[in-house]
Amino acid sequence: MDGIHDIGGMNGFGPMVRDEQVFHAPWERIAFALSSCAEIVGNTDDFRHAIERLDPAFYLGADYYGRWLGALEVRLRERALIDSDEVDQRAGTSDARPRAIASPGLPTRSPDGGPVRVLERRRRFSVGQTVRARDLHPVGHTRLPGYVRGHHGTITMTHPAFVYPDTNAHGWGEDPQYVYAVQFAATDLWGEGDHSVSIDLFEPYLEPA
Amino acid sequence: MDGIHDIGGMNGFGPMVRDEQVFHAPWERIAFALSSCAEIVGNTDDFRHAIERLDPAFYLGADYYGRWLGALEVRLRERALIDSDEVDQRAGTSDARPRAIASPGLPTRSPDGGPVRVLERRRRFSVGQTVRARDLHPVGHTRLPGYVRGHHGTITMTHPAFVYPDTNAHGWGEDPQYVYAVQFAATDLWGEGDHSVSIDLFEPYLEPA
Amino acid sequence: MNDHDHDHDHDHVDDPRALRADALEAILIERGLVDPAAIDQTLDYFQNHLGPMLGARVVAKAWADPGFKNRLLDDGLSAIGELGLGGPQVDHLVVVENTPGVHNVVVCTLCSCYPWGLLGLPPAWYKSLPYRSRVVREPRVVLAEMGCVLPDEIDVRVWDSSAEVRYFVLPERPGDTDGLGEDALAARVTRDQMIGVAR
Amino acid sequence: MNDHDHDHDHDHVDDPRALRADALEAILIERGLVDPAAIDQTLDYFQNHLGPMLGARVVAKAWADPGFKNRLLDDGLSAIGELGLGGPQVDHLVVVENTPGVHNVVVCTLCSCYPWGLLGLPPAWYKSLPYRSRVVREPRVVLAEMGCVLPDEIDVRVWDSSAEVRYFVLPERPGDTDGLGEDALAARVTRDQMIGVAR
Repeated sequence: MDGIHDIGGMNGFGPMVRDEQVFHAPWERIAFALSSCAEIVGNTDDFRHAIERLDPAFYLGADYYGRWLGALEVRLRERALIDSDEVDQRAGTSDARPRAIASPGLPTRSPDGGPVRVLERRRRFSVGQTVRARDLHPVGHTRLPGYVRGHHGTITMTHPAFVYPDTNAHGWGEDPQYVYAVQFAATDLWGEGDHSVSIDLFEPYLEPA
Repeated sequence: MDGIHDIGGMNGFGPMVRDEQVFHAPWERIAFALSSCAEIVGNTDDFRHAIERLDPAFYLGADYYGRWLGALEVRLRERALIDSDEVDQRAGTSDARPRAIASPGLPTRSPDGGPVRVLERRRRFSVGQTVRARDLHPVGHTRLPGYVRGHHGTITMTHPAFVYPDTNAHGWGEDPQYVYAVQFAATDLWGEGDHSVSIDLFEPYLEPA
Repeated sequence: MNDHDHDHDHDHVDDPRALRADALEAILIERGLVDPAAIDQTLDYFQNHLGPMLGARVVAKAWADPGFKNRLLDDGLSAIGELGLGGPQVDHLVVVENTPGVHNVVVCTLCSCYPWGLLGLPPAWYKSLPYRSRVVREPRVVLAEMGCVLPDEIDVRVWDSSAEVRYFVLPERPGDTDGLGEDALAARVTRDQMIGVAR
Repeated sequence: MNDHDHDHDHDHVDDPRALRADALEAILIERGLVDPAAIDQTLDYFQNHLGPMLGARVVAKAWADPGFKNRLLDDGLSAIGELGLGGPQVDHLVVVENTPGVHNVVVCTLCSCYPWGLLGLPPAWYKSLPYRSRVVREPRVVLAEMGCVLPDEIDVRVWDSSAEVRYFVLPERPGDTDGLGEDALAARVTRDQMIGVAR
């Protein structure tokens, strides 16, 4: 989705604030621990997508673990593990109640093990090749940020194959895909800057230049 | 700027809510009237840019006239017509205090009359021509939304020349430019949809296809 | 807290935006940066003298008078000038015509541009984040949520008013209006039709 | 309100997020969807057993042992496995080396990906909206705001960890560390260097 989380390159967020803390209050620890430990059918990709689907004003207004807490509540509701108003009632408040748009599909099982997979097929691209990040606008989860779409870059590393977030987040299978580090010139992305930006892109995000 | 206001095509904002009211409370009327009547050096373009520069969480969290009110306070502060904390002190609260990133430049005079200008020079493009919206990322105000950048469209109307917001917002002159209605196919913009989107683009936003 | 509470709504006592608006108003008046009379005049003008009834007159005349309709589609600003109309936020006007095969709908994705001089100030939904973000991407879905289901065979044209041109939709004349005068025709025109969220 | 307040901070009594977190914890425990012991173990593990000291060991060994450094740059995960390291959020590791002419800096623009197994959980600024949005666009400005002014002649390479590969910066060995052992070297390594916001 073209969501509020896709902020790479956006202007307007102001200066860096050197907040060194991981947690600022006990509820942040609980949000982290429950998100890590709750035994629900799902995976990292659907967790990230639940954060992305939060109402944009909630997303920006919440602290980091406020988003985790909101995503956890949304995921529990969507799995009918809690009633819609159960947290409100138990907490005695509907303040900070998370809202989210629906996902196009939820996972039907929680996978075992990590995300790396071994594929028999060959990679489509190789180091040194110029590629174009496709201008895709999937309605579901994706790890192709807006700021590289349509731009040309150079493959600088080949990585193993990984479970494909665009399907795995939605219960549409693992569909593992090769991943590549693709280097873009800042001047091509933003019209200025002398640096490069390297980003890991799944093979379906790329096309030959 | 690539700001929070540039939401055309974004996912995540949820269903339409049929709120038919113009104003919901007296303070909204005051925000509207003061924004319209305050005699300060500036113009519509710098007013819009002040809204765009508001902190993104403030922008999304505020109601519509909350943004106007925030932009008015920011503009008064930036012109040193009020002290930084003056509204807080007078209001007895720092809640809803607007923050904004700096503008690259403020207008130095308020223009008379409307935005239409007559140019001697010929238009660069004509009806029926295929053009490409340039992939520009100016740091200041612009009326070139992200969702058309880099895409091809067709000129369907020529409009008069208008004061150029990209310079006028910043005191860099009126630099009037011809404006064109450019039609894009939804399927090209989003990868789906059978409709068209027409948008008015200033000549410097366009290049021949 | 202020003198401009002409309507029946009221501020929540502790709404910080109300407190800030009152503070700004007091400061600006004290410094001579705003004329209190201008505030009242502005609100009176926008609330009591502008509104969709003006646009409805334009539509009714276009339905009744083919010559006017042609002039309206050719040069919107000159044509509405014949009716003494124009006004704020209408520096250049393009009127787009609905036909049996074409439906037009207007938005401003970047802010809230709207033909004030013909329709008054926009309703909250026109300025809302869902409308602005979604209608360029999925207009059929948005219109359906607003009660306007468009048949697949109708072409949908979305107009994003990103510059100072203002767009205004000329709806189709209903079939059951033969012989009606302009006032009666105007009574049949809705604001939603002139924005394009109704057919 | 909860049993996991291991640290000295505290919830504001009426913070609705604290109330919701407590409610969710109670509900999940009642339904058997979370093991209270797992909560404590998880927090203990992440707060007390992970952290930048692990990454610092890797850097120190790379500085001290050219063979290890080569293996680390060639296959990060295997190399840190020699030190018994790996752990959460390190399924595949790429170590990028700073040189006199190259500076690397890591971000996750889409969320907050970070090599937990080497650096622990990230500080708030790493997950902040300014860092995520700006460091891919104007890294020199962001780093300068963080106290790290890079000379123009140094190439800046930003790594956006958008997939499950984790990036880790191998800083340059300081010039005044001849003869130091690995523990002493590790004491010179900062978390900020391994993210790339310090030189």
